Amino acid sequence: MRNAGLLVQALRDPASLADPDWSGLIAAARAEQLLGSLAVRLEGMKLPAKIATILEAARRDSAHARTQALWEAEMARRALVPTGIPVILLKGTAFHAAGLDAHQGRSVGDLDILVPRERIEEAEAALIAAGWERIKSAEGYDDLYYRQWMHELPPLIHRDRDRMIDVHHTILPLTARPTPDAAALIADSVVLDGGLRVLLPADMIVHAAAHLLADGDLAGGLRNLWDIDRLLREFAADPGFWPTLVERARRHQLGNAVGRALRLASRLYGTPVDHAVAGRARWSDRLFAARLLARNGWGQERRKALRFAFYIRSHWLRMPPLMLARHLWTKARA
Amino acid sequence: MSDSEQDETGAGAVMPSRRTVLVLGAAAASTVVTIRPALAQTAGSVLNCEIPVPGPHAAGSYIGADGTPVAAGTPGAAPPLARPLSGEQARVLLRGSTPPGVNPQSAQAYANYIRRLQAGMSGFTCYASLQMPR
Amino acid sequence: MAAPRYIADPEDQVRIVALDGLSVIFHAPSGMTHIVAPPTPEILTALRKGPADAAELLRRLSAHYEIEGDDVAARLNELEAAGLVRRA
Amino acid sequence: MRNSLALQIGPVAFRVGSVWRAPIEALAGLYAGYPAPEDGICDFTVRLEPEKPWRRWLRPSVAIQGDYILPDAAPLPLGMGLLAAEMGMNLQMALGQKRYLLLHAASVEKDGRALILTGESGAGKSTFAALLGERGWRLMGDEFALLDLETGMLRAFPRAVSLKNGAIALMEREVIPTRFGPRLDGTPKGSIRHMRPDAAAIARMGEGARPALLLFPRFGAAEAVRPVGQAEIFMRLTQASTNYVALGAAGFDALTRLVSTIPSAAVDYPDTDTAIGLVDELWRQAA
Repeated sequence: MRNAGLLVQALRDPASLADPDWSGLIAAARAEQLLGSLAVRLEGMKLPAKIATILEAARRDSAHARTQALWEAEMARRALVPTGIPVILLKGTAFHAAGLDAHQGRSVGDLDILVPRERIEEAEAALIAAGWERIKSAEGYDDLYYRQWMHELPPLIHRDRDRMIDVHHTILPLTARPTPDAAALIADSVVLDGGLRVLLPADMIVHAAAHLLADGDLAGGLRNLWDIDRLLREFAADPGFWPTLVERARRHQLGNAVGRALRLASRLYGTPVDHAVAGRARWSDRLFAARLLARNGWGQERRKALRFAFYIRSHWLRMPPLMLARHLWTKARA
Repeated sequence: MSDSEQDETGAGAVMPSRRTVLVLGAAAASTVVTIRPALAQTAGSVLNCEIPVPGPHAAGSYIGADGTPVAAGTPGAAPPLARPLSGEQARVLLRGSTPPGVNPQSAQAYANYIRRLQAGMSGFTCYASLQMPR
Repeated sequence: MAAPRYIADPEDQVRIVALDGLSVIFHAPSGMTHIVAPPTPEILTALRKGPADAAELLRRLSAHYEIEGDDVAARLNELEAAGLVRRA
Repeated sequence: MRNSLALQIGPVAFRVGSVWRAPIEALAGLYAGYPAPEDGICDFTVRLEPEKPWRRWLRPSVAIQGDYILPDAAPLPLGMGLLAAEMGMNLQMALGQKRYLLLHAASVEKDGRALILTGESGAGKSTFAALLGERGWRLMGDEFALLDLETGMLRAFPRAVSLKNGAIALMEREVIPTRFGPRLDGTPKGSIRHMRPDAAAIARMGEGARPALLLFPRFGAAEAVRPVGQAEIFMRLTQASTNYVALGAAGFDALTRLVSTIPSAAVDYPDTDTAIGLVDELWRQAA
């Protein structure tokens, strides 16, 4: 297994697997944090006994991840909802809390929430009163950097539960060139039972595309793209979805990222997409796809030069060149 | 096994017996211990770990007596260690002794630094592996 | 300011097994296990009858037990931090 | 990867890959006679890779990689590649095992019933289990005990025994030389020598056993046997398990069932002969 193509095939079309390199498939799925999703996709199929037991254990693990994610959201709700601050769940926790198809088998690391920028300090204080603590030292470059340039607070960690929370006030760093309309993200969010909120479906896609393509080096991107596939398949049932997506992508200045994400989802996972929204294929799509697939059957990352190019790109996207130089200089001296 | 069955041997069974003394206790006396995920003893057999003091999140900082990173050069604070502590060195520090290669006057600060490590910080998994239930 | 009122999760969300004098609790909503001493199981049971503040809880417990000490607020804070009770 | 070996150990199959040949050769020698995984499918992958690209040739140093990794793990010199492979397999179990409740404990079997030995590292349970394995018991494992969540049975996981320091000479007197791996001096844990369990332990690795007695041995103190409360046992076993919390309700049910039914004791022993006498006595009482 020279790249993650087999993993993508297994997710896209499980019935097409014919005596694959199972050990390689499992290792690649673990490395891409997609074993839980694979277990969901292969459920009920006739499988070698060993694979069935590995996937059953993965489903148990997913159930635990879901419990933990929902519990962290609930504890944040107990801490924040009394303040009246609107609290919007992001990423994996939002999929779980809203019961979207994308939650199935989805692992969740930190709890990510979005709050209005003018109330972020208030939210931080309420979380600290409820047992979360600052993880990085409150002085020093990192903290200053976060507060000045990032779209989130320095992460907080809960002193008893050892789980992290990232409190965002928008979905991209302030230094990035697109400027999403954070006020619109919050104003049009959807309230769940209990008072927590999630983004509008179209905004969820915009955020997932921004996270995949405008804010990182695409490491672990197959999982993020799988989120997009699952979300699109579910949301597209609403006839008003595609026009809303176009409008929201434009409003958040992320039309390019959304178009690219749709083309990549369609290319790798066969996601049905509106081609008018996705736009015409570009030659560079192939590079993005190759980057996403740069993982072999031993779970190792391949294509070092390509990965490095995307790493440079991620910094370039985030920061103007002078600032990038200053950032790297400060990091190097530390 | 059903939950109702379990409850008969649990709290439910305690309820009706009047005149049982129930001590509500003082503020300081904790009555709840939560099981935390343990790398515990297991990790000892799993890894050969090290703890940078301080970790990259506070690179260059000195370590105050209470274990928190403070500005470089703070009087009375311990300088950063040039090499990460081995698991064995950390274990000795946590016992209150000074391992070879560590300035005895700084040992307490380093020990407190290790105790304050939390999940997600460099060295935490190593620290967790040194924890033993008493 | 009115005293805060607390509620506990329903019985089917909380498994309790007694182990010589102490109890171990599996709390399904959090997936967490707690080892607890009296009066914790008794408080959880009493709170299942409906929301109560500290004074009301003390009344409910007194109906069944001889009470020693009075720091029921400290116990409630502890249980709230562990997620076993929440404000109503 | 260029060099690799797949191993079946009890219910778990591992695949170890390495950029160097030596660690795989050492591993194959130590695990001679172990079966290959059924269908060739492995639960876990371990990779032995250079810490930095040039460390493949220049003062080679082995980083332990694989499905699950610990960010703080320090690399080992290539001469300790066998130890790195062993640690890598332990790490996969500690972080990745979600099918059985994993207890950091040694276990041995007689008449279909299992004796579980747990306690702090350095308490001597590994050596003690290895010794029992040469005295009429079947060694089920010296490091991890796997409790089946559904049946409550203990599964065998007979890895090579990791003997440390003084225990090496002790077992060298008991066991034929061909069952030992190379002696590794100057490891982070002192001297280490791995020992293959006897042929019966390997041949019967698929057989489970009913947990029958739980002991907390402590080497070096005057002979004593003390009762241990159930709540304390529960607490200690959760701390001796890396996956208890992750298993959720299934872990809780399995562990409370074990703790409330199994006889147990803490056992202090000044020497191994005393220990074997104590175990025989307690085992008779538990029967």
